[in-house]
Amino acid sequence: MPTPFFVLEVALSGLLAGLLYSLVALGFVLIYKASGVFNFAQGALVLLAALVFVRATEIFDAMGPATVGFWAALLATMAVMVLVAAAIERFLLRPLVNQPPITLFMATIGLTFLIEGISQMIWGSRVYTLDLGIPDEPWIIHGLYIGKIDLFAAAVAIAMVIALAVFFQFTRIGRALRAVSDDHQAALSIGIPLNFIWVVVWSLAGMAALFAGLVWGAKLGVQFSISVVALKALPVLILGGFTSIPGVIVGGILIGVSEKLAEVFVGPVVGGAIESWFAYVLALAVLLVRPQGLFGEKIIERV
Amino acid sequence: MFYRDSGLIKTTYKADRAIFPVDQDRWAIVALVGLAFLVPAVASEYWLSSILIPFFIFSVAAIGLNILVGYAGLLSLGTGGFMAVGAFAAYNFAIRIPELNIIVVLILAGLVSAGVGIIFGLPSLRIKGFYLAVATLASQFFIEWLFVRVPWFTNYSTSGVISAPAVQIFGYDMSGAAQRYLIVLAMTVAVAVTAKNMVRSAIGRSWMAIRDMDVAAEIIGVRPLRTKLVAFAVSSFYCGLAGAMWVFFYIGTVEPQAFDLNRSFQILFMVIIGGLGTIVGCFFGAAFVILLPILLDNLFALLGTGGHADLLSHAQMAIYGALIIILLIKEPHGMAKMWQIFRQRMRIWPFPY
Amino acid sequence: MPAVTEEARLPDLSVRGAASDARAAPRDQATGSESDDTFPKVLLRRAKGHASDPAVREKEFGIWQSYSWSEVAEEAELLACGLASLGLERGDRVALLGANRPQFYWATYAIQSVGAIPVPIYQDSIAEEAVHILDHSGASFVLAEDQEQIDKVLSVRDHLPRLSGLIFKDPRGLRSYAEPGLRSMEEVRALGIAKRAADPSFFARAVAEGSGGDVAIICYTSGTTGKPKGVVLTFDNLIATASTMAAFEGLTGSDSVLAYLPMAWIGDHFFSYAQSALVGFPVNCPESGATLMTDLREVGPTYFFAPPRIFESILTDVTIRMENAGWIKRRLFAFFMAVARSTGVRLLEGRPVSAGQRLLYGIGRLVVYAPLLNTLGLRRLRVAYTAGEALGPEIFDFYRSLGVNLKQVYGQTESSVYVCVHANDDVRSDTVGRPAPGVEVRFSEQGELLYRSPGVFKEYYRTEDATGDAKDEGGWVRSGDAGIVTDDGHIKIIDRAKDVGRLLSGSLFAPKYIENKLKFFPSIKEAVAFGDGRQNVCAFINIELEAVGNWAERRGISFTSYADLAGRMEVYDLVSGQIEEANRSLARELQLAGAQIHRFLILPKELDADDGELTRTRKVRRRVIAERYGALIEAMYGDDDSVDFETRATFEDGRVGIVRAHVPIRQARTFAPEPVR
Amino acid sequence: MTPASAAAHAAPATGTILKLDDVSLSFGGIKAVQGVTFDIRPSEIRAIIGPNGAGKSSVLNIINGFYRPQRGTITFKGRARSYMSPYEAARGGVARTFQNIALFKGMTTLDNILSGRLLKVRSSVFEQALQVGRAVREELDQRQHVERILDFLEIEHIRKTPVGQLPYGLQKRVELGRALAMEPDLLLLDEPMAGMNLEEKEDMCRFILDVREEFGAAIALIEHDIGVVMDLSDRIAVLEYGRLIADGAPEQVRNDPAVIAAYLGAKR
Repeated sequence: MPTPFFVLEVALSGLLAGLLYSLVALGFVLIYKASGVFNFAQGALVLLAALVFVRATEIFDAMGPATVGFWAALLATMAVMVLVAAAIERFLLRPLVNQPPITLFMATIGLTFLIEGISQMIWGSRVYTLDLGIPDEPWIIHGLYIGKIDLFAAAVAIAMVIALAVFFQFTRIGRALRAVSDDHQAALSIGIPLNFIWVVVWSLAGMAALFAGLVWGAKLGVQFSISVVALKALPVLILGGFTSIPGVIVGGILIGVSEKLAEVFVGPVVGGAIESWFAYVLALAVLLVRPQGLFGEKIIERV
Repeated sequence: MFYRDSGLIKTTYKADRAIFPVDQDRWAIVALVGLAFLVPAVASEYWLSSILIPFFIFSVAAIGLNILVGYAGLLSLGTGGFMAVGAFAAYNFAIRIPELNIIVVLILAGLVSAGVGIIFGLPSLRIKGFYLAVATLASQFFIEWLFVRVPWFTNYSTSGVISAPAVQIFGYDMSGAAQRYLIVLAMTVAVAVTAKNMVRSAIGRSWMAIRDMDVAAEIIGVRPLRTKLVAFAVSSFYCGLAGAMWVFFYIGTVEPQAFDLNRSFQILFMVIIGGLGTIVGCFFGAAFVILLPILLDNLFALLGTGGHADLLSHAQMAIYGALIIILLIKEPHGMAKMWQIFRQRMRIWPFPY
Repeated sequence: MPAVTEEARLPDLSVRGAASDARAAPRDQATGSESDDTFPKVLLRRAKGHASDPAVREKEFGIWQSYSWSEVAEEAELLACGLASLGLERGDRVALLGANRPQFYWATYAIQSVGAIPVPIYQDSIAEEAVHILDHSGASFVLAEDQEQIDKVLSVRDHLPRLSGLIFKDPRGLRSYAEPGLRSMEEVRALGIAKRAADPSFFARAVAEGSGGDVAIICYTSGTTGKPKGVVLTFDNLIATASTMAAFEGLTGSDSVLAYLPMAWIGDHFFSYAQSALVGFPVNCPESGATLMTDLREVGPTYFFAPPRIFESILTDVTIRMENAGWIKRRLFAFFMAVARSTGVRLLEGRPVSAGQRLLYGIGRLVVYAPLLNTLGLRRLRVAYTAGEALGPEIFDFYRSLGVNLKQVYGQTESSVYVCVHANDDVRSDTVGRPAPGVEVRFSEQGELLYRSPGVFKEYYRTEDATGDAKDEGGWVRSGDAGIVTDDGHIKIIDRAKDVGRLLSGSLFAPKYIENKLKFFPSIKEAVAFGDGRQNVCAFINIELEAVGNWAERRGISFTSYADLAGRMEVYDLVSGQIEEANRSLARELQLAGAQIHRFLILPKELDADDGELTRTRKVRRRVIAERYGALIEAMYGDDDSVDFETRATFEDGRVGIVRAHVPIRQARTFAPEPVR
Repeated sequence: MTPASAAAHAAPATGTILKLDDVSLSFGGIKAVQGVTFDIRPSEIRAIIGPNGAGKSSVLNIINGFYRPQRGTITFKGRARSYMSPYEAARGGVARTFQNIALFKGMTTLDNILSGRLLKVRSSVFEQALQVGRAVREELDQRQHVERILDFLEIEHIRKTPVGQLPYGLQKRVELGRALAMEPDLLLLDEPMAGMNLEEKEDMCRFILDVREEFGAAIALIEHDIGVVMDLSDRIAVLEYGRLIADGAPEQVRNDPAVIAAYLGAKR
């Protein structure tokens, strides 16, 4: 019989992992909310951001002190992500405006291939290490092992959500964004061009991707497989609801915790490695009860 | 330009609703299929085994998926899973009941896949759109996991990679490339015809009704759950069939990795590029997805950049992605639409479209 | 005006058709029997011999509903029995009011079977027109297509005491009508079933009673003046002409026609009923007027009649659509159309063509002509007719160069369609061909065309004096048209006979013929020729503002107004050249060479219907113009080379004002007669 | 022939095909329909009028099963129940059109109307896939039936046009066609003439009268054009705030003081 302490420890590690999923899912939600696009390329953006950051760090480290190099690289990567967002808006979203969601979805799959292909053409398939300067030694609190990097990730995720909440609530563009998610026509009447809004949203998603990339990269090394992590964000997404930012956090935590618990306590019974599907089946089970996810808006059909 | 259809009048509804109502189209397709059966006489082993056979198998899978996505409007990312079910079912039928005719095995495999499809289709009554798409991922991952982890399915093989038994029909060995090609072709024709028949019949209209406006579909008496489940069943049947053919006529081995998420996406690409809600588009899409890498390979070889296999495959990936985006922008309704426009142009030639 | 009998003594101008004896013409084998002297008899024989061949098709409910000869015979029998049980008797008239529908063709058989006479009425006639025909023909029954037609008849029923029954084809909207005598065709058919059960041999007896001398149909022709007259045609008239012409054109059972022209027009009755029955080819009824072009493409008729405006509008449509094509396609099209112009007509007429051109034309046929004709629905045409107004030579040649065997027909209701027709190897765009087989043609002193043939009508229904006016005891009919014979024996129709005059020299003066020649030039919009009872011919010209304006702009000639442009010497030079060209072509025509234009002027204002100078259909009102422009006419016949003039005009914006102008008068070059062909 | 005189011709049969008895429906706190009792007789044209938000559409939605009323009974063809599912309604012969056209945009006119006959299909998916047995015969029969409807509604020329490409007026007609294809005994028309020009309205009036004459269906329609309603209908029910305030022949309703006050008066 597992001890309650052990359960707690597993749950906590799940919680922290879950927040990382949230970070990736956040990018999905932002874009889905503002443009109705299911952006499958979010994982590819994570990979791209991490790779660019690694490269930028190398360049700036060669030029000056490490701390400056970190921030310079961060800024440079942000700039690249904004450029990428602008390019996506110009060459993908704009020509496909008014197309059905599935077409846009497919286009983002194409985008995934494009970004991953180009990234790997430039950087190859090797694993880069990414050092955030956070020691990889756990804190031990009352016998509980907590990875510092996990904690850092959690902090980043929560900070990001708060920042976004503030942004949406208190800035003009943020309010416009909310308007867009409700009604494109209404958004137009606010006077902010839709195209600009899309660039902003994709840039924000790029930022989310960057933070996710930093954390995942630091944990696992920057490599092709971190784009696959994005798939883990999908159950979080449907659990939380496609359009809810708080839902992303709650969904992430729920998925992370239950996944870890299931892995540890159920996995061995059925043959192990249930991590690959458990999150999905859980999300599916929730959907059957609440088709719009935990925090999604209820779709009311009018005739 | 090629059409001389004036004076060919339809005096019955049967003639009017024929799959190819224009006589010349009908002759052309009959000739094409006839030629396809003669291909083994001229084609090399490489062409048969590495291009044409997978082309037809992919076409079958694409038809299966298109029924679900294009006709019934149910976005699925779990095609690979259903193919895997078909593959493993066929394998198990074949080794456990060796006396079964291979055609029977294929059909049984399809039916098992259809059954699994129905189970995973059940949530579709409540779950819609992208929620459903993500939910189908559950089936994809679960099925993949199941075949890796439960040794019964692989007949307790230790390696996880197992060879399919040799194929015989009425005692004739069917393992040669030409034989395999012919049987795959015949199956493909059967799938295409039955699929086309369904989508132009009542069931096809029920699917499209649900797809276009489920509320209106209900008031004309379409039962949503039943209709969606039939779509899942038919779709999974075809996908399972494709998976079984994959094992017996293409690769010759059974491995779950062949039916991973990337496979699902690959098939989805075929459907989208070929054209949602068309049968002919599935063939275009399959040809595009299969031929493009080969084409790019040859192109790179021509440019003398051979050797950097890694770089090559990445460049291919990028070009592939870009082409998909370009195609979607140029013709969101896929290659089938382009084909239709081309035919229309030819019909009204020399007038502009 | 001299009596028709006197004219009969002018043998020098008389022309005879090639196969003069209609009875000698070969007939289709299925109907070869001499006893088939009425259409119901032909139908019955066909229903036995070719029972399952398609007789009539109709685009209805999305497909071409097809009826075989035996089905048609069955329907005709049931309708005949039904009508008889409603009291229809021999000699009664039955009006048909509707579009080309199989049921109306069946009804025609049915009516004729029982010895009654069908009277088709134009379906678009207003109630007042319809009431005249219904009243004059004394119809006892009306067969109408639908509610619209029934409403039309009901609105005037009070004026029609002899009308006892109204029968409709389409019950839509009529179920709640409670008019006495109103019933559906379906009910009549049901009555027919009952009648046949009671008297199974009724139909056969009734059909056998008919004979070739009986009246087959009464077609009312609008005529240019007065009330429509009912042309009475017998079975003999129609059967003789229809079978002769079928043999002349080599029609067979594998031909097909599109029945889209009004049933009340003799042509439709002739092509879609008489010849269809005699030869056995199917008749295709389009779905509606709106789908005509689609239906034409689907049917792809082999035997086709269309008035000039249809051929014109098809060509215009082709031109416009090709203008929107990409430049490669436009170049390709232009190139092959040029090939067609140089080679096509020669090939069609079997004249020698070099191997290279033959090859080019062959490629053209593959790439352009055949697909083009296919798209238009004209690919399978073997015989295409046009008649009525003159069709411009370039339009005529356009079709012929593509390989369409387009020919002119000249004829009238009174002649059972044919008087003259082009033979396949003997087509000229400016003539109506030679007299049709079995038709004799000659000309009166006034140049009026007279004809005699087995197809000549019996009489005008209940209008004996009109019959006497038109037809003499010898069977010669006055056509009302003036014509001439070319050297090679082709006939040209030049004008209405009453408009044709003589110059003082005795030379024939046909104003409309001259005017039409001028109007073929794009820069000339209208022309008015004068000359009756005068020394020579003079003409007013109206320029086409757009064409001449463009021409002037290209040459840097500035102008301020229409009147200004019309008065420019450069424009006079342009028009003068064209008048000379017209004169040159007139000089080649023996009888008209004397009527070349000597002097002309360009009117400073456009002739306008608003000013009463033209009719609403843009025909010149000679009398009005002669009055209003009398001074100008006199000036043309004077010696001055200009005249001052003012007149009232209605401007574009509706204002009425005075146009003052100094109008130059020009001498035109004339030519000595030089017969070419 | 005016619509009114035609309406007078075809006397509605007696008895009722549908009866709502004291039906109430609310969403959350909003009472959409309150204790409405009304009936529809076979072959009659029954109008439901009232200001916006009076609950007219809700009544139609209750009849064909979109909404489940909290109280009351629905008696359809003699069978009383508290709720009729859309499927039951369709089976029983209730067809309808929508205020905002609810066609299948990706399908042709022909397929849209054919889809109205899906309930008549007896052949199995298997037969359809192989095109054997009943499947072919059924398909051809249905086509024949639908072609008559196309002819009736004068939309043959758009037979094979995807409905998404059609103008509004024609889409309305196609939707009516789909409803007619169900061979309904009760036809619900939700604002069949909304957004139409005068000519289109006249056409639609003619179609509605002809539908009753040719198909014999009872018709319940919601319409804002009072002139049309008065001409067309045999009986008119007037709703206001979810309550039935008047019900009867056009003349009766026209002179009803409550109606004048609440509806007609308010309109002027």
